[in-house]
Amino acid sequence: MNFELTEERQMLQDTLRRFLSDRYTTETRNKILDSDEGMSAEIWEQLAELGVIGALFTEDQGGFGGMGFDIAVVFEELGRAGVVEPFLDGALLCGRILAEAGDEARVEEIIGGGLQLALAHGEPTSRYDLNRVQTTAKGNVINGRKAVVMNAEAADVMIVSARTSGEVGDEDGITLFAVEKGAKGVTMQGYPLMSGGRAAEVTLDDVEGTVIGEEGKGYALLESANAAATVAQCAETLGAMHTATNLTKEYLMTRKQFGRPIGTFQALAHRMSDLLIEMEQATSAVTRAAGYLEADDKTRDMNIHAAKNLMGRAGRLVSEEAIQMHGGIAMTQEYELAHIAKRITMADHRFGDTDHHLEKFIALSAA
Amino acid sequence: MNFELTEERQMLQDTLRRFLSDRYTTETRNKILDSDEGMSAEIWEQLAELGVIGALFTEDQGGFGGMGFDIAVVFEELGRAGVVEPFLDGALLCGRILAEAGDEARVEEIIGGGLQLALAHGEPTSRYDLNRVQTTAKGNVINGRKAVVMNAEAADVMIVSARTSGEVGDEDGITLFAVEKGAKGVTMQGYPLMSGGRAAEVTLDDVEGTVIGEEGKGYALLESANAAATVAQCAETLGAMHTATNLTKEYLMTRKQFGRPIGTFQALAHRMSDLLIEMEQATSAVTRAAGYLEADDKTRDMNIHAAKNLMGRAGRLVSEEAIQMHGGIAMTQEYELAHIAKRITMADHRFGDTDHHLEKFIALSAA
Amino acid sequence: MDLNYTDEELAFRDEVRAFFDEKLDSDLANKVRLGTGLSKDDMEGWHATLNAQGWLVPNWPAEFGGTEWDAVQRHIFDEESARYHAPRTVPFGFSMLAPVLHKFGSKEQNDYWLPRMLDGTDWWCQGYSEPGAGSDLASLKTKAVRDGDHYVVNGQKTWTTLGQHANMIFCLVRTDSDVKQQEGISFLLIDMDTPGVEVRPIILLDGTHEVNEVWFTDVKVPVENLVGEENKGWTYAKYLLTHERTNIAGVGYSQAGIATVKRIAKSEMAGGKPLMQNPHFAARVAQVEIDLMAMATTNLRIISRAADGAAPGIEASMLKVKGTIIRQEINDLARRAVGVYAMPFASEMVEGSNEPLPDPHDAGPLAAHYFNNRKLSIFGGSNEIQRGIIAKVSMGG
Amino acid sequence: MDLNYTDEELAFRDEVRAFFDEKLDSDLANKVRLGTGLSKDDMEGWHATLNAQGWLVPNWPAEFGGTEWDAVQRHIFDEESARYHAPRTVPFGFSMLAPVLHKFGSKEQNDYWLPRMLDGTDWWCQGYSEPGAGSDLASLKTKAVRDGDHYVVNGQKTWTTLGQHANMIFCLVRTDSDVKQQEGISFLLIDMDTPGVEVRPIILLDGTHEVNEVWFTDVKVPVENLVGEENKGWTYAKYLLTHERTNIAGVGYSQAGIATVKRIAKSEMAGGKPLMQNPHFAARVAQVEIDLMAMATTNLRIISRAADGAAPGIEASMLKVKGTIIRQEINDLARRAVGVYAMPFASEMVEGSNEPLPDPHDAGPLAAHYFNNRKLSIFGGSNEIQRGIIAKVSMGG
Repeated sequence: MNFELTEERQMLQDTLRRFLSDRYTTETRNKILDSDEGMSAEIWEQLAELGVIGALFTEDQGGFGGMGFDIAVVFEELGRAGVVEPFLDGALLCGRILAEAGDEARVEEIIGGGLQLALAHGEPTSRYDLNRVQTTAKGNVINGRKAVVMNAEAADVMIVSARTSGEVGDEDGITLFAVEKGAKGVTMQGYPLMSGGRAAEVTLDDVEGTVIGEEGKGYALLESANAAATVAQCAETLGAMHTATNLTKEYLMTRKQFGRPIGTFQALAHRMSDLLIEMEQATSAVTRAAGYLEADDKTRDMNIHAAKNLMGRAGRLVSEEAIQMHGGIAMTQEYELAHIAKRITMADHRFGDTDHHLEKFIALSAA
Repeated sequence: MNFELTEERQMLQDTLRRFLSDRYTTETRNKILDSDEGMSAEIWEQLAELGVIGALFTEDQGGFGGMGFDIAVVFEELGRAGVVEPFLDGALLCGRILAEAGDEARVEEIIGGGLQLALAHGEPTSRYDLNRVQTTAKGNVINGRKAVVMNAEAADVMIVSARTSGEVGDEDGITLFAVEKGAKGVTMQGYPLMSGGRAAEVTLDDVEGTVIGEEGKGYALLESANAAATVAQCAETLGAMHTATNLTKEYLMTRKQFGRPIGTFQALAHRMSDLLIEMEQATSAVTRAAGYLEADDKTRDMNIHAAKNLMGRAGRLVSEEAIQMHGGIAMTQEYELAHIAKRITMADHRFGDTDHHLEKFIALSAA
Repeated sequence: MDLNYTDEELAFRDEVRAFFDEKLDSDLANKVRLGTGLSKDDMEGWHATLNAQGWLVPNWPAEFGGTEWDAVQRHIFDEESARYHAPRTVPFGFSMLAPVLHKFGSKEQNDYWLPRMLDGTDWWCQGYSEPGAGSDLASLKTKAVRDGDHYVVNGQKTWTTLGQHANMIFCLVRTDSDVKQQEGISFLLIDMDTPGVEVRPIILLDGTHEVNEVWFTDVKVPVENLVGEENKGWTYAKYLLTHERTNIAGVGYSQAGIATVKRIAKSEMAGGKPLMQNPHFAARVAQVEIDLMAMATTNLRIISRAADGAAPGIEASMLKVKGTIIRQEINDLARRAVGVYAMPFASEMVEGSNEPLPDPHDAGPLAAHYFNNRKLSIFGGSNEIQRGIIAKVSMGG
Repeated sequence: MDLNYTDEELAFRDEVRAFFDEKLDSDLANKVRLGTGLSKDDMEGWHATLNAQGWLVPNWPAEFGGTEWDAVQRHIFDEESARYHAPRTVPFGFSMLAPVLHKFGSKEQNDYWLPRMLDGTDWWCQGYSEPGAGSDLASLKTKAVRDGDHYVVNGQKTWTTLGQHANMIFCLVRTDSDVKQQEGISFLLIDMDTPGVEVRPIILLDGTHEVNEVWFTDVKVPVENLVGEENKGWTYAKYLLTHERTNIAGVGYSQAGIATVKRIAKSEMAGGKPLMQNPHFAARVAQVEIDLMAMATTNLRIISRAADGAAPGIEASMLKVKGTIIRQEINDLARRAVGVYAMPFASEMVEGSNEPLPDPHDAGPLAAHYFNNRKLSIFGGSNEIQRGIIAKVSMGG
């Protein structure tokens, strides 16, 4: 048992933290948020060069990492800096699917930073259930509607899930298709997201795609990529929570009222200490989820469910308390915490929320 | 709409509060707790004379009250003073059953303070479910085991529920029997209770009883008496919570540390204010449960479930915070708060706990 | 004690309902329901509707247009108002400045300003908070210096709600810097069209423009716009803060909010069943509902006592704290309920555009409301301030 | 990073398990499991068993009998110990006084007292707290006045755990009243058989006799029983308080506690089904379990760093707070789980009698434990004190 980062991961962490604290200021981010694209192609390329994407893939896949701890290191740093570029969806989630399906060419492009991807899987009535697919495909022709598809507008290729057999809730019979940008029959209603970046409602009307992996076997690819993405989401949220607590600590000791730093008032001091305790809990939850990503399915899933549930609870506490202890200033859009708090809260709406993972944890516990 | 006590109830409240604060001191109670009987016959008689029992019955039944607000006034005062004598079980719960069954003679004896009763209904595996009765009766002959029967040893008459038809979980087919003290075939394992008073495990081995009300129709009597008893339990707990918060307020302003009353330290001050807010909530919950005891079944039950759930949560907060804010002194048996805190907590184990009533509330809400 | 409405109270409720049925435009109600932001015209229109009915300023003395409703009637009006999704009246003039004028203003001031409030001539905003002062209100720095028959005002106010619509602002200003903080403050009425007044928007974290900074540079204010005596403004300010706290618990809003959550959760599917049937979600809803039932009764207990003359100080603080906790919890439930559809962010929609979000529940920008309503426990005396008051008063410390 | 045990660590765990399998008496383990109170003989017997194995004082320097286990090994031992329901060693001598003697005691003191601890000759208790001092430990009033080659001690200590079994007490006493509070304190070792020492029981709210008052009336203590220098006792006291906090998170106890709750909830019936299948109860258990999983890892992260030499001050406070919250939450779950059978109160059973309670789950007096363990967040530096430390250190205030 050992809790030290390897030298390589430590280096990656240091490099990222330095780069992002230099380049990814609140001002830079606010400009990106205000832009039509909701992301910066330049930042994407620079981070890809620094190895952010390569770290998410194994050597076999053309990367230099790919383990749970690699993912955690990368996304904790992206979360700390509040990076809005869609590495989680575009690179990790979609990249994992393609890598596991053996699509070496596209994975190489992803790692090089030259390919934008989107996963069009969730639907208006599927909520957080991975197995509910009503979109259908006959042969290569897809029809259906996909909900809140991250990075849809920018994607060169969209991975679309469709049911080729079975019932709405079956795991079997889901097939993944690659749909090229500009494919006929695709319409999008795009919008910005609370947490930055963009997504779209995607309607597929007789759209042609090419099968990824085996027909009817898409669920396994989705599940495995989803596990890695959930770890990444937890790590990203942990990073954002670090920023929120650091901003709050700083504020409490800078801001004075009635002649004293407000952090010396006992009520706030005690609440701050509760946040710090939950930060330790959150750190441990992410460590476990990352460390067991390569374990057997039950161990992996127990720890991922536990982590996402705990992050949901601790995240809510941290973002609400950080805002409350700041007071008015934290309510303004231009202050760093505003974006960070939205990131933390919106993370609860991705890959299953607090209750969803609690239920899954209970079910696995009883099994 | 009107939130003033009637003159009669105000007088009863004043009389009880004066009597109990004079006579029912911590020392008196500790003596009673240490006694073999776990109760004082003298206190029972004196309180009966003051009208504590009469207030629980309508004029038709020979009393002078009997409404939800009468019950609430009486039991809030008993709870404030931490009275351990079994008025809730012996007088209200059993008395209501007999009154509704039309047993005027026994009700008169109860109101006079001359009859001790016990309800032997719950069983080792029934938990908080009112309909689970495995004890059986053929004709008048009862066999079975009853769990944690309050006041069993002292009771002149025990009201025993037994199944005369139907399945374990049916509401129909439960019959109530009166079993006289010393009846053949009754064995008891008695013990003191965390909250004061005594109870017993009761085994019935070919015991003869006489039917109360109609055969097979005992459930309706139980349900109605149970509703009134739950209101009483909530009011009693509210009274105990008042005592807990008052003791805590006093302690916080008396006890000094680092040269200041500890109640002036902001962390404790803010936590105290949260307790006071919950006291208002608890007061309202009890007001509603009492005020709707005579309403239609759904309104009555919604408000009783809501109250018992809220009292479970607020009670836990108040008793735990009162102990924590006191520190070591509250851990000692001889300090008033020790008994009061146990009362509050143990109330969650009577007539259904926090979660039990939450579930019932949800079910009724959806209905 | 009796928890039921009397026949008279029921008749009053019918009257209120008939009014809303007849006079509340459904488009306007829908904007309120969705929380998509009201235009200045929307708000002024609703004020005019209420004024025509004689219900715009229930709490004013009858001579100036008050309704003389008792506490229960006011509660009924508030509750129905929320249930019908009627707009809330803008409180700065009607509920904040007016009581100060009634109590401390001159006859001329009352006669001049009050009718202008009622007929919509003036839109008032509030100039209390300053940057860096936070809860320490009395530390304000905006200065007013007497110069002949004018004051000259310099300084900055912040968190001025709806200042962008206002033509008048009432301000606390420092008129004497040589005495104890509280003793050098005056209460001024300032025309925002005076040269030197500048309003700058503050955009909140949900993208809305609700609050503003107001800057004063050599702004000339006629001395007749001083309320009461010079340097006694702190007394008037405190009166304003403690006097007028109608509907502080927000019971009606919370009831409407829970209804929305339940409606969503009955159609939103989770694991193949309506979310409302999920025991964990149902438990969250039930707990809040139970707390809200109790708070509604607490609110009635307290306001019915207030009608009898008892002081509502500490109780108002309790209702504020619990009321905001419950409202914020309901906002949290709402964002949970919609699942992935909490994520889209259309600040245009929040601000009143007609571009619909892709939300399948027609429930408005719920996540934005969740963030926006974090303000409830911060502005208007933070919950920490309220807790301090409760502890101090109740423990006599 | 690697969350798995190495082969060496697994081998060590097997060794520990083999020891418990062979040497831990099942009656003794059952008493621990039920929490029905251990007799003095029980505890002394277990100390002797551990001592024979060489595992009584893992943290001591090797020369005095320490095991030189690293942090992970100590964690494994603690975890298995809790899993097997082995008694906890009585910490006052082994973990509290001994480190002070190692660091500040004379060679003679170490040579004399340490072997007597190991072989059970002495049972130590602690004389720190005084009535009315609470968290303000340094305000202590018990006085020691030098008189030739003795000190004469007068005063009173309280909350002295297991003082009824002890023959020796280490005490903080005031030896100079004319200087700053912290500077006039000395650290004395007192034989409890000396005339003038009186132990009076304090009965806790669950009916147990765990703690005591210890009164001193003209008690003569030889000067060679002074540890370190006169008036430097505060330094030693702080060292004792911060140095030795093994197992402060109580992970093993919590794991055993959750196992008990689950066992009960699988047989307790609610609404015709095992309670464990009730979604609300299952949610309560799962939340605590998830928190405990995280805390177990926090604990390992922290102690593995401590082994590398990092200071465990603020982390120890964090583990104390979270650890007690979790343990108390599990106590609460346990009392909920048993339903109506939480109510019987048999203090005799808590105190080690054999009269069984009517509990159908063979789970011991769970409600009594719930109340007894309220002490966890009060004694040994209350959670409020810990929160103060965390805030102060982390914010540099």
